[in-house]
Amino acid sequence: DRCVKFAVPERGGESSSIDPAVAFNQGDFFNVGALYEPIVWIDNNLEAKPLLAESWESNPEATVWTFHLKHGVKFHDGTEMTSKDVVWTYQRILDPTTGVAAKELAFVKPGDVSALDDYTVQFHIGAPLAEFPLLIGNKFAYISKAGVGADELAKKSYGTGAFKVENFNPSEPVVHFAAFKDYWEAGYPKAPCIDLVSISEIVARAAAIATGEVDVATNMDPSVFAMLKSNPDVKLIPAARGTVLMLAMFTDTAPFNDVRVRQAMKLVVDRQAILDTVLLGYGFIANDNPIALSSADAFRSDPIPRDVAKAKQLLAEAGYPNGLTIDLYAGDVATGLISLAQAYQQMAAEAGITVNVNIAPTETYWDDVWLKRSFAATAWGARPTASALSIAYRSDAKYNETHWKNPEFDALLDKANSTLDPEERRKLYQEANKLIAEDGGAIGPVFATLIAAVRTNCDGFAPHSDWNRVDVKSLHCQ
Amino acid sequence: MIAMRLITGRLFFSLFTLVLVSALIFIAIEIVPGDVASRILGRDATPALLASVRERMHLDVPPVERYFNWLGNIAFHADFGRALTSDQPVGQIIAPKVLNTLKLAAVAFLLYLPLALIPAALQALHRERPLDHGLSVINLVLLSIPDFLLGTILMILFVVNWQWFPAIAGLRDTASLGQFLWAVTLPALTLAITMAVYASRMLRDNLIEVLDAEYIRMAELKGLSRLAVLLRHALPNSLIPTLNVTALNLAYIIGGVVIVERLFTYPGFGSLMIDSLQLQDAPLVEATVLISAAIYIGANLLADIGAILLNPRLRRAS
Amino acid sequence: MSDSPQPDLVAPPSRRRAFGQFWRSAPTSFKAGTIVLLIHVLVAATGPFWAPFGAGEMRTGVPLSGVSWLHPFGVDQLGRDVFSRVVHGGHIVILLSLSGTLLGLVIGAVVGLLSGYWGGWVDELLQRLLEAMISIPFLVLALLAVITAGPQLSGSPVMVALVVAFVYAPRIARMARAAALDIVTRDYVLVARLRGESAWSIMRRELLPNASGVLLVEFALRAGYAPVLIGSLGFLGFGMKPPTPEWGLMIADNRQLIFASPITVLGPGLMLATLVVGLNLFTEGLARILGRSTRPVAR
Amino acid sequence: MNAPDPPPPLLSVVGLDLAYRHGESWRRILHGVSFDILPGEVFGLVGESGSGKSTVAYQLLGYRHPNARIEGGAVQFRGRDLLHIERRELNDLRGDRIALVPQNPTTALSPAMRVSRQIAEVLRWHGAVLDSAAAQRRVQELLDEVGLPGSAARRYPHQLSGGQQQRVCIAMALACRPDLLVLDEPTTGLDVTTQDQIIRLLADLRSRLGMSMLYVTHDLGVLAEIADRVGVLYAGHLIETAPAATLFHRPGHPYTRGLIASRPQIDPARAVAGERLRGLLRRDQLPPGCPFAPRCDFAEPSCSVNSQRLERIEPRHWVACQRWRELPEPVAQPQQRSGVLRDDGSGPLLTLERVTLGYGGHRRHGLPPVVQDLTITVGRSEIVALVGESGSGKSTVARAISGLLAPLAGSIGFAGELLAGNLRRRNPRLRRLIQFIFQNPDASLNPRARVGEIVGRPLQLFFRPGRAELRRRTLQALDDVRLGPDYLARFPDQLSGGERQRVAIARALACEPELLLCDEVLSALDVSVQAEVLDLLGRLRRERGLAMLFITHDLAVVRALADRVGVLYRGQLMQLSSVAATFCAPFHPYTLSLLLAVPGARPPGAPALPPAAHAPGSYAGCAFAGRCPLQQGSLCETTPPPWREAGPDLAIRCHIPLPELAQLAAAPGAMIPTEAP
Ligand SMILES: Nc1ncnc2c1ncn2[C@@H]1O[C@H](COP(=O)(O)OP(=O)(O)OP(=O)(O)O)[C@@H](O)[C@H]1O
Ligand SMILES: Nc1ncnc2c1ncn2[C@@H]1O[C@H](COP(=O)(O)OP(=O)(O)OP(=O)(O)O)[C@@H](O)[C@H]1O
Ligand SMILES: [Mg+2]
Ligand SMILES: [Mg+2]
Repeated sequence: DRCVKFAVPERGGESSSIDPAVAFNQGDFFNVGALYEPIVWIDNNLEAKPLLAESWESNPEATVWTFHLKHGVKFHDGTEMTSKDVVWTYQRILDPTTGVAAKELAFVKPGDVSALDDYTVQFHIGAPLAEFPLLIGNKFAYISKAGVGADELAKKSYGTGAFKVENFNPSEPVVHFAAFKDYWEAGYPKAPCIDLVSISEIVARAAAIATGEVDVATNMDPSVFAMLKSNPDVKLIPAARGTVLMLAMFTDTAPFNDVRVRQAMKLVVDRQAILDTVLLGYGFIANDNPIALSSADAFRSDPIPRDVAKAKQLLAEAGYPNGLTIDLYAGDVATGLISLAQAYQQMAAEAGITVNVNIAPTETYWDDVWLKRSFAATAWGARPTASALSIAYRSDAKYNETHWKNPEFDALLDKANSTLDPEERRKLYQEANKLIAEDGGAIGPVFATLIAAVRTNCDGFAPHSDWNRVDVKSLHCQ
Repeated sequence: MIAMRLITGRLFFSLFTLVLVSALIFIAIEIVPGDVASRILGRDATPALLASVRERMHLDVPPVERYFNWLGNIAFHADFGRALTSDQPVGQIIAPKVLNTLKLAAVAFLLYLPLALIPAALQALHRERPLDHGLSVINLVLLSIPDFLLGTILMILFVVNWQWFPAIAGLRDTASLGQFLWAVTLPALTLAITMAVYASRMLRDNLIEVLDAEYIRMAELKGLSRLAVLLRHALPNSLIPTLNVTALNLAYIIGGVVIVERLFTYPGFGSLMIDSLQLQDAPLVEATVLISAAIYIGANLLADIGAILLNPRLRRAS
Repeated sequence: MSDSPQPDLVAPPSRRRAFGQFWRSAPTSFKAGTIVLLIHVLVAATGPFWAPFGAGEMRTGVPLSGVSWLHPFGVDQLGRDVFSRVVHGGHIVILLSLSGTLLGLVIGAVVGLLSGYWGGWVDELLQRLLEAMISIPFLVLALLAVITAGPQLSGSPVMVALVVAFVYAPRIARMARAAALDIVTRDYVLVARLRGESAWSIMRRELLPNASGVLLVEFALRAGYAPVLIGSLGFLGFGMKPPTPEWGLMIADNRQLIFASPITVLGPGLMLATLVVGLNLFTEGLARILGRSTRPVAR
Repeated sequence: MNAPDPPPPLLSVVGLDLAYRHGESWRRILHGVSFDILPGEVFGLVGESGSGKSTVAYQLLGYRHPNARIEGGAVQFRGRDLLHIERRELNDLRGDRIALVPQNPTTALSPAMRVSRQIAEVLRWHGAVLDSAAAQRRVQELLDEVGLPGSAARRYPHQLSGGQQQRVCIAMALACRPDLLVLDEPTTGLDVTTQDQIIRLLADLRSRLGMSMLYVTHDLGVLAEIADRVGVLYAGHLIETAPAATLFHRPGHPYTRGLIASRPQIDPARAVAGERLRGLLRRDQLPPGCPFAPRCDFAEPSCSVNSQRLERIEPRHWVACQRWRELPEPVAQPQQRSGVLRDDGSGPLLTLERVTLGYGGHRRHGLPPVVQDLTITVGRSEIVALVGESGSGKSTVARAISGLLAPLAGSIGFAGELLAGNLRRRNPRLRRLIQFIFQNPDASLNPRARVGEIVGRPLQLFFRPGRAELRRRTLQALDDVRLGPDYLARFPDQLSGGERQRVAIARALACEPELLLCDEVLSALDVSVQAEVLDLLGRLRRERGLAMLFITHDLAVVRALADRVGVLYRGQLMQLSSVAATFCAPFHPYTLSLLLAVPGARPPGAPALPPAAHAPGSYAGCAFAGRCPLQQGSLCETTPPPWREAGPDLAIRCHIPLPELAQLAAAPGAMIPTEAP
C-alpha cells in the first residue's frame, strides 16, 4: 500500500485549521475527521454508533446520560484517553468564545458534564432529550487532549484518530497525514499516509482523478460524470443521503406571510424536472422539508405532484389574481443553487409568478443575503432528523431562515424529545415534517447526492451523507 | 545625464503612486459595506468571536489613524501586520506565494516574448500577404477566447487526452528545474498566450507604421538586410507603445493570474489575493493588493525608462 | 475617431457612385469585417423573432444531448437550447460591449491625449492617478466594486457597462498618452500651437488623427475582450442576471460541461470569436481608410 | 542612345518606364528615361518638382517604392540589371558601391540612434572597418571631412540643425567610398557656405577617388559648379542632355531656356537672356506628345500630338524638341525686382532690442547663448533678410519672434506693443498677424489631414466663415500658391516636396498676416516654383503690405526680394545694410565670403572660406576670428569689434579699416586662400 492522494474542493487557504472546535470548511472537516474521533459516531444512515464510547444509557426521563469509554485508546502523544479529556473537550467547545459549537449544542451547559471515573462520563441536562446521543455526536464534538489549548491545536494534532499531523501550516498546499502507529483498532489505518490537496476547479479535479494524479476526489459535479464513467480506472461512489437545496421565504414578510402564497409557490415546482436538470438525476426528490423520502421519519414517500392550476387558484384567493413579482437571491455557495433558482424562475412563470433572479457574490452571500433577504436560496447538509428539524425550524432556532414561528411545531419537537419510544417519536417527527412542508416557508425540491470519484485500485472509502464527516481509516490504494 | 534626472524623477513618482494605491485600497476595504468582523466569521459568527476579531483589528481606532499606523509599519518595519484568519505574520504568508507566482510569471514571460515578437515581425514583413492575414486571424481567434476557456481547452488536450502535462501544477515536489518546468508549462502557456496575442497585435501595427518611415528606407539603402533593418531601426522605434502593453500585461499576470492558478491548482499569489478577499481578511487583502500594485508599478517604471532610452525626443520634451 | 474631410471641401460626384468606388477601393480586411459584423448585427436584431426556442425555456431537449439539427449548439444542463440562447443574447453582448468600451475609449483617449499634450506636472499627476487605478488588479477592482455596490445593484446593464468603462478607461488613457508623447514632438503640432489652437482642438485635430491608428486597434481589441470581461464579471456575480443569455456568462457557466457536451461551450465561444474577429478586421480596415489613403502595400 | 564613347559607362539607364499607383489606376511617372554615367563622371539631373528626379535616383539603387511599378527598361551597373537582381546582391551594392544622399535629412536619420552609430553601422556592415574602435576613428574622420565638429557624433539627429543633419547623411554615404554616389538634392536647405564646401568636397572626392555621381537638383547653379553633363527631366521625359557648359550657353530645349532664365541672379549683369517659365508642371493635363507643349511659348499644334525623341543637335548634345531648329535667339529680359518700399515713417513693425537667446541645454553646459544681443527692426511691408550659415541662429531668432522661445534678455516689440515672450500670453490678433513658415514642409504638415483642412483650419479659427465662404477662401489661398482644387482632398504624402511647401505657405497666407517669418521656405522648392513664390511673396508685400523676416542662405533670392539684409554669424549680427549696399563694397569679410560661395557666381580660382572652425577660438573677440581671411592678429581674437556705420544704410561689426574692406572687394582674387586647420 502507498500514500493516498486525497482531493477536496476547498481548503479555505489561510483560514484552514486542524482544530476541531473551529472547523469551518470541507478541508477542515477532513483534517478533523482524520485526526480526531467523537465519542458517538453518526453513520452514513445518520444513526448513532459507538466510537470512543463503547456504550451508553440514560434515565427514563432522558435527562441524565452516561457514556462508557473504550479502554486503551491512545492520543497521538502516546498518553491514554480518559474521561477527563472528554469532559475537558466538551467544556471547551461549549465555551462561546472558543467556537460556534455552542450554538448547535445549546441544550448542554458546560456545567452539565462530569466524569464519574476514568472511563465514565455523565451529562445532566435540563430538558429531556430522547436522541441525546445523536445530538452529542455533533460535528464539533471531537475529543482532544485535556489541557491543550487552541494555540497548540492549531499546529499539531492531539487526537485519537487513525492519522496524525506533526506540524500544520495553513499556507502549505499539501497537508501530510501520517498513519498513527498506536491506533486503538488493530489493522487500522490501512493507508501508510494521506496527502490532502484542494482542487477548487471541478474540471481540474476531474482531470486529476482521470489521470490518476489523485486517488480520491470528493464533491464531483454531475457535469463531469459522463467523462469519468467512461474511464475504466475510476469508480463513482455516491453517499446514502444528500444535501437538501432550498429556497427560503420569510413567512413574516409579504407576500409570503400568506400561507396560500407559500403553498402556491411550492405547487409550481416540478421536482422530477429539477432533479433531471439541475442535478442531472444525481440526487433524490425532497418534499419541502429536510427529511429524505426514504427515511422512516418522512411524512410521505412519494413526491408532491406539480399543480399549476391549483397554484393559480390559491394565488387568486390570496389576492393575486394576475400573478405577482418577487426577487429571488442565489449564490454559488452550494452545487446547483444558481441552476435551481433559474429552473424555479421558469416553472413559476407558468403560474404567473415573475421571479427576478439576483446572483449575489459568493464571498458575502452568507452574511449579506442569507437570513437578510426575504427569498433566498440555501443548502443544508444531511443531519439526523432531530437536529435537522431543530436547527432551522424551531421558533427560537439560531438559523431560522424562514422566520417561521409555529408553536404547534415547537410542541411536537419538545414532545418528541421526551419520547423514548422510537415508534412514537417517528410519528411525531412525521407530523412535524408535514407541518414544515405544508405551512413552512421552505421550498425544498431535491437532495443533491454527494459523490466521490475513486481510482479503481483504491478501496475502503465511501463519502459520508453529511459532507462534514469523513472516515478514511480503511481507505487504501495499491 | 538628462535621462538620469528623468529616471530618478520617475522613481520618485512611482513611490508617490504606491502611496496613492495604498490609500485607495485602504479606503476601499474600509468602505466595503457590512461589518468586516462578521464577514470573516460569516455564517457561524458569535458575539464573542466578533468582539475578539474587532479587538484584533483595532476596529475601535479611527480609520485615518489606523491607516497611518498601517502605512508606517509597512514603510519603516516592513511589517504588514498579522492575518486575521490564521493569526500569522502577513509577510510570512505572502512571501512563498509571491515567489511561486514570480516563478510562474518568469516562465510565462519567457514564452511570451517569442510568442509576441515573432508573429508581429513576420506579419509586418509580409504585410497584406496570406501569412499576415493567416496569423492575424489566428491571433484574433486566440484573443477572443476567454483565458479560463483557453486554459480548460489546453487542459483537456494536454492533460486528459494526451497526458503530456499534469493537471495540478503546484502540488508536486518540484525539486529539479525540469520537474518544475514540466509542471508549470501549461499555466505559463495559458498566461503567455493571453498576453502575447494582445502585444503582438500592437507591435505589428507599430512596426508597420515605422516601416513606412523614410529612415527605414534609408537604412535599406545603406544595404542593411531586412532583418538588420527590422532589429536596429524598426523595432526600437516601434517598441515604445508595446512596452506599455507589456507593462500592462505584467499587471495582468499578477492580477488575472488567479484564474489560471485556480484552474491548474497552483498555490500562487493571485489565488491568495482573491481568497483573502473572499475571507475578508483585511490585512492580507491590503498587503496582497499593495504588493501586486508595487510589482506593476515597478514594471511601468521599467517601461518608462525604456521609452526614455528609446526615444531621445522625449528627453527634450520633458 | 479621426476628423473626416469636411464635406464642403471634397465635392462627391454622386453619393451612390462615391460609395461604390469607396467600397471597391476599400481594403479586403474592411470588407470581410463589415460583412461579418453585418451578419452579427442582423442576427442580433432579428434573432429574437426566429429563434427556435425562448432564451430561458427549459425542457427543449435532453440535457447535454450533443449536436443535433434541432439543437445546433446542443442543450445545456437546464435543458435549454444553447443556440436559441446565443441568438437571443446577440444584441445584449453587442450593445453592452460597445457601449462600455466606447465610454472607456472616449474618456481614456481624451484624458490620455490631453495629458500627453500638456505634459508637465498635470501630466504627471494624471498619470499617477491612472497608474494607481491600473495597478490595482482589475479582478480585485471589480470584486471590490461588486461588494461595495451590494447585491441589489448587481446585474443592471448600465452598471455592467460602467464597470467595463471603469476598467478600460485608464488603460486606454495610458496607451493614448504614449502615442501623444510621440506626436507632440512634430512640427505640425507646433504650427497649431502658434496658431493659438486650444489644447482641446489640438487634441482633436492634430493628435487624435495621428493616434487614431493606435486607438482604433485599442478599441477593437478592448471591444473584443469586453464580452470576456463581462463574462468574468458574471463569474464574480456581477454580470448580467441569469438567465440572461450573455455569451461570456454562458461560456463561464457551461465551462464545466465541456466534458459532457463541449458544443455548449464551443458554440457561444464560436459566436464570440467571429464577433471579435469581425470587429477587429473592420476596425483594422477602417484605420487604414482613415489613414493615408494610398497607404503603401508591402513589396 | 548616347554615342557609346570609351570608356564604357559605369552605369546606364535604358528606356526606364515607371508608374505609381494612384488609387485604382496606375500613373506613368517616367517615360523611357535613358542616360549613361561614365566612370568618374558627374551627371546632373535637373527638373522641377514632381518631374520624377527622385524616382529616377532611387532606381539607381534598385529601390522601388511599394506602390511603384516598373513597366520597362533596365538599370545596368557593372553588367547587372539592378531592377531584377536578388535582394542580397542588391544589399551588397547598396551603401557600399552605390550610396545615396537623401533629399530630406530630418526624416532620413534614425531618430533613436546617435549619429556616430548610424555612420559606424554602414562601415561595420560592409566590413569597411574591423573593430568598433577603428569605426569610431573613421567616423571622426568622416565628420571632419564634411566639416562637422567631432562633438556632433554623440548627438541625436534632432539635436542638430538642418545643415548639420545633411552633413551627417553625406558622411554616411561617403563611408565606404562608393563607386557611384546618388545625391537627391543634397544641398537643398543648406546655407551657401556649407553648400559650397560640400560641392567642393564632392568635387575633390571625385577627383581623388574617381567617384561617379548622379547629382539630382533643381539648382542649375550647383550643376554649373560640379556636373560634367546635365540631363533635363520634364514630367518624366528626359528632354535634353548636354555637357554643362554647353547647356548653360546654348540651351536647346525651350524648357531648359526657361529654367535657366528663371534663376534669380546676384548681379543683374549676369542675368541670362530668355523667357522665364510660366505655369507649372501639371501631371493631370499632359498631352500625348511633348509634355511641355502646354507651357511652351514656341509650341505649335503638332507638338502636343507627336511624341518627341532625343535628337543629336551637336556632339554630345541631345534635345527632344521638334522645333529646335526654328527657335529664335533668346531676348534678354530685365531682371524683375519687386519694387522696394521704404519705411513709411509710421515706425517699424517689428523691433528686436538687444535680444539674447539660448536653449536650456546651452545654459546648463555653460555654452554661450545661441544668439547674442541682436538688435534689428522690420518696417511695415518691409522685407528684411536674415542670412548666415547653418547653425548661426537664424531659426532661433524666428522661434523667439513667434513666441516659441522666450528671450533670455532683451525685448521684442510688434507694432508698438511689447510681445510677450510666451506664446500663451499673446492675443489671437498677434498670433494671426505673425505667421511662421517652417523650413521642412514634411514635418510641418499633419500627415493625417487633407490639404483642404490644413489650409482651411486657420480660416475657420480666425475668421469663422460660412461653408461656401470657407471653400472659396481655401481655394483662393491654394490658388495663391498655384495649387488647383484637385489638391483639396490629397494627403501630404501624396505631394512632392515642392507641392508640400506651397501648401504650408498657403496655410500661412490664409491668416492674412502682417508679418511672415519665412525660415528657408524656398530651400525645398525648385527654380520655377522659387521664382513664382518669390513673385508671389513680392506681390503679397505690394498688395497686402506684408512685412517679412526672410531667413535664407541664398543671396540671389535676397537680392531679388529683400529690402534690407542682416548677416548673422554665430548668433551675432555682422552686417546690416540695404540690399544695394550689401552687394557692393565695402563688405564685411564674412559677407564677402558668403557672396563668393554662391554657386555659379564665383569668379574662377577665387578661394572659398575655410570650413567653420569647430569651436570659436575665444568668445572674447570677434566671433569670426579664426576663419577670417584677413584677421588683424591678436586684436580680433581679444577685443570685440565695434558696430560701425560704414556708409548709407550700411553698418558693420569689424575691426578692419573701411578702406581696406573697400579695395578688398575690388579684387576678390587677392584673398589669400587659408585652408582648414
Ligand atoms: N509614393 C508615391 N505614390 C504616388 N505618387 C508618387 C509617389 N512618389 C512620388 N509620386 C509622384 O511622382 C511624381 C514624381 O515624384 P518625385 O518625388 O520623383 O519628383 P521630384 O522630381 O523628386 O520632386 P521634388 O523635386 O519635389 O523632390 C510626383 O508628381 C509625385 O506626386
Ligand atoms: N532644441 C535645441 N536644443 C539645443 N540646441 C539647439 C536646439 N535647436 C538648435 N540648437 C542649436 O542652436 C544653434 C542654432 O540653431 P538654428 O536652427 O537657429 O540654426 P540655423 O541658422 O537655423 O541653421 P539652419 O540654417 O541649418 O536652419 C545650432 O548650433 C543648434 O545646434
Ligand atoms: Mg525629389
Ligand atoms: Mg534653421
